Amino acid sequence: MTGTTTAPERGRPAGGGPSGGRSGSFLGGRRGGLRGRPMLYTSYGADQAIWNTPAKRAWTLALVAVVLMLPFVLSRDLTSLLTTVFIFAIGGIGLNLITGYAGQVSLGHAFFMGLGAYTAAIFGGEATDSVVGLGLDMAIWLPMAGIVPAAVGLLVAPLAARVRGLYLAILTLGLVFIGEHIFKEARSITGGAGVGRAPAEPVLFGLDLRARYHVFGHILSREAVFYFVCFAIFVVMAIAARNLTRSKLGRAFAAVRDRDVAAAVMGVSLQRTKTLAFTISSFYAGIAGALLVLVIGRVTPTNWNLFLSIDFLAVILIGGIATISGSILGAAFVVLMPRLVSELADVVPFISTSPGSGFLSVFQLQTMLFGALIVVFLVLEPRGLYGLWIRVRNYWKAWPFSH
Amino acid sequence: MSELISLGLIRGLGIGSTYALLAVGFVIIYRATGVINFAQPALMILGAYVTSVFATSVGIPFPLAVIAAMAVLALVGLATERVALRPMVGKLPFAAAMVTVGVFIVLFVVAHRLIGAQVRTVGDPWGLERMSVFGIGVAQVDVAKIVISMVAIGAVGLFLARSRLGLAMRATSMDQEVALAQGVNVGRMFGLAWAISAALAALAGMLIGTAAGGFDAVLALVALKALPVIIVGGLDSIKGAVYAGLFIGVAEALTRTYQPQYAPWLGANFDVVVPYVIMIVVLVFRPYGLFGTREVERV
Amino acid sequence: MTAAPLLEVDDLTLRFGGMTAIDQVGFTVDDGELFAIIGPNGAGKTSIFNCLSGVYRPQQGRIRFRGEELLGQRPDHIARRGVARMFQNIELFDNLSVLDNLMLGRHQHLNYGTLSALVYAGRAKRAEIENRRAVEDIIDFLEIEAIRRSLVGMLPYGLKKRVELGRALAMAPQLLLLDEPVAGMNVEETEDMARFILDIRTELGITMIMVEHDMGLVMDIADRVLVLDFGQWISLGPPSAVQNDPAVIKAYLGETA
Amino acid sequence: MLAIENLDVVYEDVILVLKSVTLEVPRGEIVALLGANGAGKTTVLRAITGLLDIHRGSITRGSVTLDGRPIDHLDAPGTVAAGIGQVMEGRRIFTEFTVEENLRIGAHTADRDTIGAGLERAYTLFPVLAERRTQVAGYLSGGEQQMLAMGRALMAQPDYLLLDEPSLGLAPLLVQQMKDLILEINEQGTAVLLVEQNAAMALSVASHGYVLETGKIVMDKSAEALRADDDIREFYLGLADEGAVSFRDVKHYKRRKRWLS
Amino acid sequence: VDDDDGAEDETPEVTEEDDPADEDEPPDEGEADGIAFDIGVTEEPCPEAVNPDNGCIYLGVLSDLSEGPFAALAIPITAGQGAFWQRVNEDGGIGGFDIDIATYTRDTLYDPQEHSARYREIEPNILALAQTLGTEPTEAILSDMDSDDVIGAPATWWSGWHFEDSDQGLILESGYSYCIESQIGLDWAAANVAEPSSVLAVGYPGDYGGDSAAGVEAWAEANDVEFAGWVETAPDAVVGSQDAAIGQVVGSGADVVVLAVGPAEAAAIVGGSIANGFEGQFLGSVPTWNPALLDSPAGEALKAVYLHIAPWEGWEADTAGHEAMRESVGGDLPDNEGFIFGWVWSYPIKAALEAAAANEDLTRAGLRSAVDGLEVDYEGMLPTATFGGDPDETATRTAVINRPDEDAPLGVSTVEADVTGETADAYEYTSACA
Ligand SMILES: Nc1ncnc2c1ncn2[C@@H]1O[C@H](COP(=O)(O)OP(=O)(O)OP(=O)(O)O)[C@@H](O)[C@H]1O
Ligand SMILES: Nc1ncnc2c1ncn2[C@@H]1O[C@H](COP(=O)(O)OP(=O)(O)OP(=O)(O)O)[C@@H](O)[C@H]1O
Ligand SMILES: [Mg+2]
Ligand SMILES: [Mg+2]
Repeated sequence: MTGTTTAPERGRPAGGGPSGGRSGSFLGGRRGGLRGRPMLYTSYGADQAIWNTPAKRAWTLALVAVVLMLPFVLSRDLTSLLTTVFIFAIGGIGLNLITGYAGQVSLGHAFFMGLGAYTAAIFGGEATDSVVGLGLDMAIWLPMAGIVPAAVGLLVAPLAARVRGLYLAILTLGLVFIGEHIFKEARSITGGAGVGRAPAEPVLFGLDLRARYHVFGHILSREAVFYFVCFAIFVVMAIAARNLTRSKLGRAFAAVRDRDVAAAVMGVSLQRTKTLAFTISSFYAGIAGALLVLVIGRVTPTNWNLFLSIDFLAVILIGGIATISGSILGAAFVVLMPRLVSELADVVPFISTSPGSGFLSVFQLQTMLFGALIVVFLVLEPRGLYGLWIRVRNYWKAWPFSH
Repeated sequence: MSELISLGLIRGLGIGSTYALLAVGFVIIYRATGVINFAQPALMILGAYVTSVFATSVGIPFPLAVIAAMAVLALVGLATERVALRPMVGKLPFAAAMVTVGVFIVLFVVAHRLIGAQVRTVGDPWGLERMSVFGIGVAQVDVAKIVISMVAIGAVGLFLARSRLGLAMRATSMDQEVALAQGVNVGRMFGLAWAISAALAALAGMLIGTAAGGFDAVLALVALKALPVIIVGGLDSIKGAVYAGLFIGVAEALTRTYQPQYAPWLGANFDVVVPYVIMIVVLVFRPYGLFGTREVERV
Repeated sequence: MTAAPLLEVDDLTLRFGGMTAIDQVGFTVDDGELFAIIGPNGAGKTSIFNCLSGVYRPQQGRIRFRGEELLGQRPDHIARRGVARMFQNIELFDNLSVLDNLMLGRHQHLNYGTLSALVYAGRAKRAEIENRRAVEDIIDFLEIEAIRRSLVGMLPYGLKKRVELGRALAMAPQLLLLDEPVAGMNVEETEDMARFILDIRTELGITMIMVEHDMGLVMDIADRVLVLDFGQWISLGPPSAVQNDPAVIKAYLGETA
Repeated sequence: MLAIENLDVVYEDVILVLKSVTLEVPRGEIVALLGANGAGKTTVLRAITGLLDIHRGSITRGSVTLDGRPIDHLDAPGTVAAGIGQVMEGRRIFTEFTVEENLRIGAHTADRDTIGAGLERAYTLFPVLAERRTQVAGYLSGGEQQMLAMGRALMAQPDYLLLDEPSLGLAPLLVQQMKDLILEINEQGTAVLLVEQNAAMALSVASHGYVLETGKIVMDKSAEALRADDDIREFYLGLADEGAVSFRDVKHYKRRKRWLS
Repeated sequence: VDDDDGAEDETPEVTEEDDPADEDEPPDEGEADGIAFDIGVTEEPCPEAVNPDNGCIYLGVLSDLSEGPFAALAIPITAGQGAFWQRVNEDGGIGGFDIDIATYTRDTLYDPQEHSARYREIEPNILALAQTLGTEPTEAILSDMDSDDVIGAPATWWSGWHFEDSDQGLILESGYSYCIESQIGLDWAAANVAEPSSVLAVGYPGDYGGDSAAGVEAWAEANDVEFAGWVETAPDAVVGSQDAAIGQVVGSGADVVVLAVGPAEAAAIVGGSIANGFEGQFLGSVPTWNPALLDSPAGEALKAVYLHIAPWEGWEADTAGHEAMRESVGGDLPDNEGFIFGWVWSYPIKAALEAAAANEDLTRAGLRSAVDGLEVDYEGMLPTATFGGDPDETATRTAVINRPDEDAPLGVSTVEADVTGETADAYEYTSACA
């Protein structure tokens, strides 16, 4: 049996590449990625790794280094914005797992995020006259913020697994509306509509994340401290999701998405796979919700509405369906774009920064651009930013032979 | 008893028939193009606005204003389809649905900009007037809603079932390529579906905009009620949209009349979620709604 | 014939609304046999496959596989019992590579849980690599090395059929259902497919049921042939016998067979 | 005459599927187009009927003419109006329509009188359809669906009928009937371009045949000449010199034949 | 897990800092004319300076300026504030500085998330907030404001702003609270319309409707009148129509209904209830009015049975403050009363800036400490107010009763000004009402 395989050329997958590739074994080398032949693998393990080329590894390391540097150079405000990017990326990955990978369009993400935020607030928030709170450590409330929504996802899944396509989309939309009603009514937990409550206390292993710390002679603002924590959580969750998608479950997700009857005949349990997708996605949503309200500063029942769900659909559609890196790009886009627009507003004509004058307000411009970009992206590049990135990459790889 | 009829049944049928109107718009686009049109709420509120402009600012007679507004919105629908949806033909329905979300966002901003922060009135002749039906006092506007919606839906239904264009539209919805091969101009059918649906939305917008305090742009979100309606009725069934719209309207009205008194523990404004609760219950028993066709699962 | 047959179908009846697609059909298939089902369009051949693999729920009847009742079981359970199939209209996962399609066939042989999938180390990693080996064997067997990483959607029809066969083989089945494996193929491609089917039988020893309209192929390679018409059993026997059965000629073959 | 000259077709801007294809369908004749899977037969039909663009394909060179008039710029409705009808691969009837609605939609471009005449013609050609005119088409058997598809294509009274693998998946008996029908339709004055895998059937009705291999026409002969050709006999008709080969005796090695044109 | 998150590895090496001062962002500290300042104050003139020789104090505005539920009010509120500070600048500014609120005006849509994001965006550049609209959004940024030493004027009449517990002494409110408002309104109605036997509250949940309803309930209890309940409703965009509220109003049999909703909703409830045979009186909280309602189908009903409560007098009143306000727009009319709100709400910040300038300390800390004991002169628009004392003594408890009137400038004319009420005066103010 062959121990080595050579992947066909990285461009368009159609047609046959060089076959066999048995010669690879003569070259030895334990790990894949021999110099000069980055696509040659000498073991299945190396072939299946996430960072399977030296270029990918170098890029990733450089990126991580830059991300770790940023809070030292950016303002607190921008640091917070980037923290929001990580949180949106976590939520986006969760939605991409169920909608992108498993093909179950969910408009209910906001509901699960809300559940996460309130679970966190119950376990980690402070009790007041009007709301309950246990004041526990983040090491407890953060996992709980994922587990409880996951459990609710598990409960909802049997019904959700029965309905398909756009029926499911609207069913999950129902969750958002019913959830909002429950959030408004469960006053001892949520504070009620128009009032809300303070989020969980970010105290991790006894360290107060809202304080400032000296690190290597630098002073970290509270925004920076929280930034690092969110980044760490994000990295762990992104890698876990990536692992999931290259495992048998990832393939099962895709199979259920593309042809569910055939998948079942292959031995994939539809019920189990959909349930799993729902549960895991809700876990990610819960974590994202719990972290997001820490950036906002308050949990309110009306926050978890259809528009939040739509933001996350935009994350995965603009970023790229069924890719983890796409979810991250999409999150960056959705979070940073409005800010960019407001920075640019001064130079765009007809846009007013003061109310009541000008053709459109900055916010209206942001919203409109957001809507228009969703349309433009889906029309021009159905694979989203990730697809764009692949195109750019292929262009440079083919250089100087590109036309 | 009269409360039951005037605040429960008639009000419910009134609002329910506007839901049905909106739902039929959703169904027409869904059947022709396989897409759920999330831009419908924005089209609806633009319809209310245009009616208001014609009837109150321009000052033409109200019925003409309504027809003119429907025509304007039909053009908006046509244009939207041509610009944003046509390129999505043959792509994932979910992606196309997301495009309509993008369109919604854009049109909603436009509606906000046009309507402004102040409230407007559509200039309808009914106001808060009441009339007597079989000795029971009911609001004229409720009767108007029922009659106008049902006439409009009936006309559209007849068109789809009987006319050659109707047949071609249905064919388009089943298989675009084959429809093309029969000489059906598929693009034109898509445009037609959007135009009809937008005109119905405009009509619904006018009816919903008759609220005593006038309307503002955010009232558009009321159109989302049509989503549980089309699920209960079945995404591809016009008949279902009508029955479910009326049923949900009445259920909602009865809930708001009696729930605060008899089941206060369900919380304030429980009627808002009633359509969704009904939808979930229906889906438990019928995953394709009451009248929807089951997707054929043949291998 | 030895011991109990591999598959026993009894009194199978399937109705859609008022229409009876399968009407009290019964037959048995022995271990190692290449059994064929033929019949006019709409006779219910594919429907029998759909009942065997759990996609349709027949109203009555019994399907015993190695003595175990399959009727009423979910498709994924039946797959685990060792029944694999090819579909009449190719049902591959177009957005996945050939490799991933075949790995999906190994789904039930990959025994690790969600948590270890999230970590992708130890058990999960080992299982993936072991099963990858099994898949590479099949790639070798079907001579599709060159297209391993191609997206299935981009492949020509003939190769897709072969990949679909590979995916079914990856399941390491005991019973393989082939629904019109050579439909739409020219003579040359048909010959290739025939060769693979024969090799599967001799080298892998897998029992097969084949539905096919290509009489040349059926008569050449099948051991026994069941003929259906309008859901009803009309004939069963070795190819030579069936070929000359007047009922079969009238319903199916026409004067020139 | 329907003529294709030096036609190149490309999918997704990169995949060249037809290379300089030239073929002719004279008025009133039956012409067969043979070829292996993926050779590009369906693509030829799409190029004629203006259905390429929805498959993201385009003509990059050459021309399609109908009686000397170029038609390659027409969209699908345009070609139907120009007198070309087609039966697509895999029947593709409207399963939720009744039989009669299916037929009516075929006459979408025609006027009222034509519809009446068309219905009458379809029901005389296919009596079985007349029996089921109000039934939902999805419940017809495979053969009946194939007939319905042909009837639908005839509704607009085309001068040319394009058939894409009408025998695919049909039982032997039905293949026989299909053959007779094609001849009958042709006798009524409609020219037929018959795309087939089933070379035996195609060559028994056609007067002329083309063989398409990986996008190139490699043979262009009368049907009679094709039937006599050794390569055709071996690779398309499955007949060796001593008659049919048994599949049991096929040797296990690659024997792909490269045609020289 | 094989991750590479260096962030967690660093945590053990950190040491908590004891001094919470803003060492990480050395502000452009400076001194001008002997006045110390740090963040949000520059020696350079404002972008569109009235007095080019002055420095500039930047104030932020976080408001609902386009698509949020209160945009109709918020836009004129912000315009009113603009006019107010323009006047201050034209009078020479404060302590050698002009005041700019335009540069850091942000639209936050009445959304807490947007509010805190925008706050963080402008925080490094502002001295204080000239406006932070909405209770919930303001609460979302309160703890940040606390650690940043940023004070602000609210655009909400929540009772909690009176209390140190709820606002850390950072929020400088003006006028009564909704809770007092409804009590004064009921006191007045009992005296001038008819003694009610049953009162009902209808409102949005939370700081607005909740606060108002708490006042209604307290009033009913104090006067031994039946409290028919609190009907919780929500904007039309959420509940579709006010039919639910109408049904409950009609069914309640109350004599007086206090509304704390939006203008369109108020009109729908009043019109709908009357059409369905309700015969009681409606009192509307400040935000329930919009002049456009007179043209709505409910216009007639409103004129018949609706009275509007306001914390200060309408457009035409005869005080020095009103005079200056009218002058600022040169005879034009604003869209609605929001303009007056914005104008009045600006006085406390002006007073605080003046006090800080007088102390020669325009740093944030200096400004914050100037709040305690601050006296605010409203040029007659409101009684003089004092911050930092016992709310039970210092809270404003006067109101103005208006009625709809087509001929009046903003659709309402004053029925009675400087209204006080027995129950309202006696109300024991120890914590936020709701
Ligand atoms: N899901 C279904 N719903 C309704 N009718 C069905 C369904 N599946 C199959 N049928 C009907 O059952 C009958 C048998 O169909 P089946 O697909 O088994 O035929 P077949 O023998 O495989 O024919 P072919 O040779 O054309 O593939 C047909 O009349 C078909 O229309
Ligand atoms: N939409 C498309 N995009 C890309 N490639 C395509 C597309 N349609 C067809 N092809 C490719 O073009 C080639 C010719 O396809 P075509 O369908 O014309 O072949 P065919 O001769 O009709 O085959 P078959 O016998 O399978 O019907 C094939 O290799 C096919 O993969
Ligand atoms: Mg079949
Ligand atoms: Mg073809």
